[in-house]
Amino acid sequence: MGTLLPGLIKASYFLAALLFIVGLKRMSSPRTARTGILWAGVGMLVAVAATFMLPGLHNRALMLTAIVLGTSAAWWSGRRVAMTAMPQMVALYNGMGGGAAAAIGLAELIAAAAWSNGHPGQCAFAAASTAACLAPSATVLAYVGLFIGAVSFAGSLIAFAKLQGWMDRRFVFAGQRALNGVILLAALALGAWTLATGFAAGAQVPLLAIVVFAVLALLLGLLMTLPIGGADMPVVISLYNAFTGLAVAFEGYVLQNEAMIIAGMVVGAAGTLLTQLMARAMNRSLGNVLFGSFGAAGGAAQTIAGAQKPIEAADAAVMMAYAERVAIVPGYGMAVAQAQHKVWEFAQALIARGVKVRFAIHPVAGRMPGHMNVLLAEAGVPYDLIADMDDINPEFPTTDVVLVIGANDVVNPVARTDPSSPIYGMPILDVASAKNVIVIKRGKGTGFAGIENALFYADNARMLYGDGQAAVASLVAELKAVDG
Amino acid sequence: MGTLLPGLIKASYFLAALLFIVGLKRMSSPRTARTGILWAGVGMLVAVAATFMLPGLHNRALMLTAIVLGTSAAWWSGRRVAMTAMPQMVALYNGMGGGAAAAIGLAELIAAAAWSNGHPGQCAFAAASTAACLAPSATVLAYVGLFIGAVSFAGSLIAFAKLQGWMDRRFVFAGQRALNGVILLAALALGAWTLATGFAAGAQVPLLAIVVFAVLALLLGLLMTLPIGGADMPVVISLYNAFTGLAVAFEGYVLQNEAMIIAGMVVGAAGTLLTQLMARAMNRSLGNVLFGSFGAAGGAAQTIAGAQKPIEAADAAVMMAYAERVAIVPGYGMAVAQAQHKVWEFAQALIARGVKVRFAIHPVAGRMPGHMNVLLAEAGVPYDLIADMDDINPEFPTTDVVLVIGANDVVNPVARTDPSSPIYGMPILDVASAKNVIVIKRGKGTGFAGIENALFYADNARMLYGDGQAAVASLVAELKAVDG
Amino acid sequence: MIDGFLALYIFMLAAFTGYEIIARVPVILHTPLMSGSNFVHGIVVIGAMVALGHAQTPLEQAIGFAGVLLGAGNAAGGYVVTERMLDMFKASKNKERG
Amino acid sequence: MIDGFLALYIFMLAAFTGYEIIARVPVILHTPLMSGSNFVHGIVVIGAMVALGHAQTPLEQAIGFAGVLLGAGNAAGGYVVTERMLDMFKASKNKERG
Ligand SMILES: NC(=O)c1ccc[n+]([C@@H]2O[C@H](COP(=O)([O-])OP(=O)(O)OC[C@H]3O[C@@H](n4cnc5c(N)ncnc54)[C@H](OP(=O)(O)O)[C@@H]3O)[C@@H](O)[C@H]2O)c1
Ligand SMILES: NC(=O)c1ccc[n+]([C@@H]2O[C@H](COP(=O)([O-])OP(=O)(O)OC[C@H]3O[C@@H](n4cnc5c(N)ncnc54)[C@H](OP(=O)(O)O)[C@@H]3O)[C@@H](O)[C@H]2O)c1
Repeated sequence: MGTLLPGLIKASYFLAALLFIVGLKRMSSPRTARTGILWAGVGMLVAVAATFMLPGLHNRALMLTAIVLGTSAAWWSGRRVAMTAMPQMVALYNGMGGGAAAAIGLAELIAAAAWSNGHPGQCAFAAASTAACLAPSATVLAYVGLFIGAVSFAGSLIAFAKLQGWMDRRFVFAGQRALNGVILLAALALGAWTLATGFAAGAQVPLLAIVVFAVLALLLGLLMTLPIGGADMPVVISLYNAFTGLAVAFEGYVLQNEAMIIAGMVVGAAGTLLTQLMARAMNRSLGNVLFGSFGAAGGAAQTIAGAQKPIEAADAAVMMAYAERVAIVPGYGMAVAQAQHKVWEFAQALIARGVKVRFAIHPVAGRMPGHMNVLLAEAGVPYDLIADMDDINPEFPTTDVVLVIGANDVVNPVARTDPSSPIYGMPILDVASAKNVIVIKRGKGTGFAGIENALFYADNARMLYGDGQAAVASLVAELKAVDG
Repeated sequence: MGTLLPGLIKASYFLAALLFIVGLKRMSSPRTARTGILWAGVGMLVAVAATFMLPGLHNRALMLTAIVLGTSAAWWSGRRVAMTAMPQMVALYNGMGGGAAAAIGLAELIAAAAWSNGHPGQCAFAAASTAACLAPSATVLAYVGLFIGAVSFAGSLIAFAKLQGWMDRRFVFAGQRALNGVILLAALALGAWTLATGFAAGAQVPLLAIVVFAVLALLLGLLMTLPIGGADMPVVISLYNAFTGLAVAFEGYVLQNEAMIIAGMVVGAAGTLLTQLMARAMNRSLGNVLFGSFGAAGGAAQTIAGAQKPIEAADAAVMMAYAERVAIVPGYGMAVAQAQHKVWEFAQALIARGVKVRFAIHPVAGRMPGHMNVLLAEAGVPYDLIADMDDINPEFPTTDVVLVIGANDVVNPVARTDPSSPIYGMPILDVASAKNVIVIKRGKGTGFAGIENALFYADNARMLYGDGQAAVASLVAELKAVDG
Repeated sequence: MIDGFLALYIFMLAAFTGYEIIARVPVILHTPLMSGSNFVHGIVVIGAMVALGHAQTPLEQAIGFAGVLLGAGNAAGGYVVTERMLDMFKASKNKERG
Repeated sequence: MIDGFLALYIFMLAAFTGYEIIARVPVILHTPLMSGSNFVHGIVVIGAMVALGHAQTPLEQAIGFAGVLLGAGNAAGGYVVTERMLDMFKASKNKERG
């Protein structure tokens, strides 16, 4: 039993790491995605159960309490939140993970420093668990993990608050970036100083220094995230997701726990790639998201010749009722209006009439990658009616009517024509090449990039003004009227 | 310097492993493939140089001699061999790798057993390098690696001989599989016995037993491969490639060398997948390739109503000269006839006349995956004129003429219609749906699967009999005549 | 003991694995996948359990407790949210079609 | 020392890495890639060098010598053949087109 239990625990951790990877792999295909999260979930249960079995742990009652509290609160909030609030929930849970990683780093460093202070000359830093000396690499990574985790914690909470609508403004003030730089440097200096002190034989490491280090990291996460606009948050959340992964991997190294190292590193790499993909799809650099003042430059007043030509719901409904092919392009406005159910109802009515309907999804429509897909899936749209940009762009010329619902930037031809535009170079859905375009939006509001859209002034475009949900509801009603 | 050198060597191995992975990754895209092999090559040089620096190695002169001899012989043969002989060269070099892995296992086990025999009661098996006891897991893996490596060595050499044409017949005799089973069991028993003896305190391991074990593995590799037909060899080579990878990984574990473990394992996994992909593309199971008697069952005489309708080269040339779209489907016969240069010459002549020409490649056309691509690339066909099966199948109905050159099974409609056919279920190039089909082959020979092809009797198909190269050459000549 | 170079190898291989897996994800799954990977780093909860299990002073206990609480929240919340999103990706077989 | 479980982790991660990399290879590159992975396991030559470097008896020396010879052949031959094949995949920019 003396060697069986540790072996079993190690095997459980191995199994957990394997299940995480297989689970993520399965999540990368729509057919297997649903079982992917199940597999990963089993891995998590196995790992937690194994950890309970670890010999020599104290405070098991506290542990159980914390797990029950944390799990039930998160489970409850995750169950009842609306589908559209998913981005901020991901931010919240991600922040919690970052906080947990930071807590591990803090606890280990404090315990290690306290032990070393009490046993001068023996160790620079000792691991709390074994009282064995921590390797220098482990000490450094404990600091790095604490720092990254704390930034991710504070930053994610701000992101949550912004997306939840608790914090509408961007907090920008002069010298903000300089202040961030100062905080970063101060944290680095403090960290280096405690490390040097720790490694100097016999010197005492003030525990307060470690706490201050953590506070500086929290402050940096806060200040870094405050000036970023709410619409940029998904990229930032994805970045913090990668941060948390790295922090977990580093603290896993400190604890010599391979499952944490592997899971954290896999997420760190995956999250970094996902962040890049998101930023690239929006045709921006990550630096621009974090430090840029987006919209300020692009907002320069452009005026477009011509006028927007309105259309009545009845006419629009007739046009689509007798079309052969209709493509529906949803955008952020559909999410705001929560119009996805109505849209699918309308599409089904068209399909019942024999119209070929497809949904055309731009990769960065909405405010998260795949935002539209999730909403349409929620409404019950089968995913084989949903076409990617690359698949559907060649089909627009043979499409009779394109119905644009609350999309703006992703169909803006300026991205192709005007090199001075902030979205220049972003690939767009080329709806203007269709025979007719009907655009549903509330008025003359601009989209995320804050620029005018030449499409709305095009000869073959008609505007159907109104809130997304109401407008589509009237289309449904008018379509019924067409039949009888 | 006492700790610097080992650190540098470890760092070099890390770098090598990294470069191998990055290199393989780059090889997975046509744009970066050529630099991929370069990166991997740099990794190899770094690793070899680092190993020379390893402290405490003897026989450095022998080492250098072996490297120079091995490298120059392989380099010379690899440089001068014809492009079409690539499959057997891969088999040969792969076999050498398997042999090297087996040699490591043999050397380590013999040295370890000799040491343990000389120091009774101290160790089951000791590592030759350090005289430290080998972990039981390492001893077992040394045996497994030796076994797999030897099978791969012997099997690959047979594959080489067969593809080289030195061994045309399939050697089949009654009780062959039973004999293989007996050899496998004998090897297992012998291995288990030496292990048990080694681990029994004080018992002596006869070195001869280890040698016999290796000989049994060689014998098995030989006998396993002899009955397999030459055309199945690519799948078998790919399998042995994966075997060698695994053997290298296991011997790497014995030597505690992470670069070998990682490179070997990466290749082991990659090779296994590649083997599966190949077997699946041919619509066969791996078991069927290794143990099946392919062709025997499928050869049942089928007769197809109707007659093959010949065509003259002149008529065929005119037909294509005035076509709008022509698709060229090469197969194994083009490789046999070495007709790829002529085919490209002909295609260029058509293109010069304004005909839209594309090459349609079936994944298992020829005798290796990508066989046709390599040949066409050799002839200088730009790879964007080359279309995959999935891309081009929908285009056949709008294609005026399909020119089939030495392809048979991959265009056989029987794969869709006759469930009793050995190729039933294999996806095919649907050339019959084109307006006209011209087939170049020498006569009524069947293809790899040995079955009749209904396409050749179809109403819109015409046969241009003759050796592939000669037939295309006459097409080129007739095309010139068309112009005047 | 995971020494320096072994850790580097594991870091590197895990990073490649994560990168390669995500590189093949279709856009349609980006949001659930961000959430799924968010769940996976919920494994941090086991580290927090170890930290709490070794905590001696009240300060260390408080930090450890907070760590487990947050880590459990990460894991549980990440799971629920991901599962809910993925549940919506139904195949279209049992739906009427155009 | 790479102990049992650490080795398992490395085996597993390396296997995933290899699998995922190949899963994305287009058919057009299958043959060169088979050859390229054949080259990569030519790293066996360094193991053979170690084995030869520790060989004591003539038998061990002979086996080690054969191992290095074969391993070097694997590496050098695999490189040349792969490079020759890949050299043929020229982009079509500088070619005349239809
Ligand atoms: N997906 C991502 O990952 C992501 C992340 C961050 C940023 N972004 C950026 O977000 C933008 C997405 O483009 P998009 O075309 O989807 O959206 P958009 O450009 O933001 O445009 C949304 C449009 O919807 C209209 N709208 C708002 N509420 C509405 C309602 N209740 N009913 C009807 N219409 C309503 C607005 O016009 P009115 O005010 O006139 O109604 C607005 O023009 C891109 O610039 C992208 O780069 C994307
Ligand atoms: N690619 C791979 O990875 C792989 C590996 C192993 C097996 N296979 C199998 O190989 C087959 C490949 O199909 P395939 O259509 O490429 O070839 P195939 O079915 O083997 O047919 C080749 C045809 O070429 C003709 N031919 C032979 N020499 C010729 C010459 N000098 N000039 C003109 N024609 C000549 C033959 O007919 P005549 O004798 O009448 O001329 C024969 O019908 C599939 O069954 C596949 O499963 C593929």
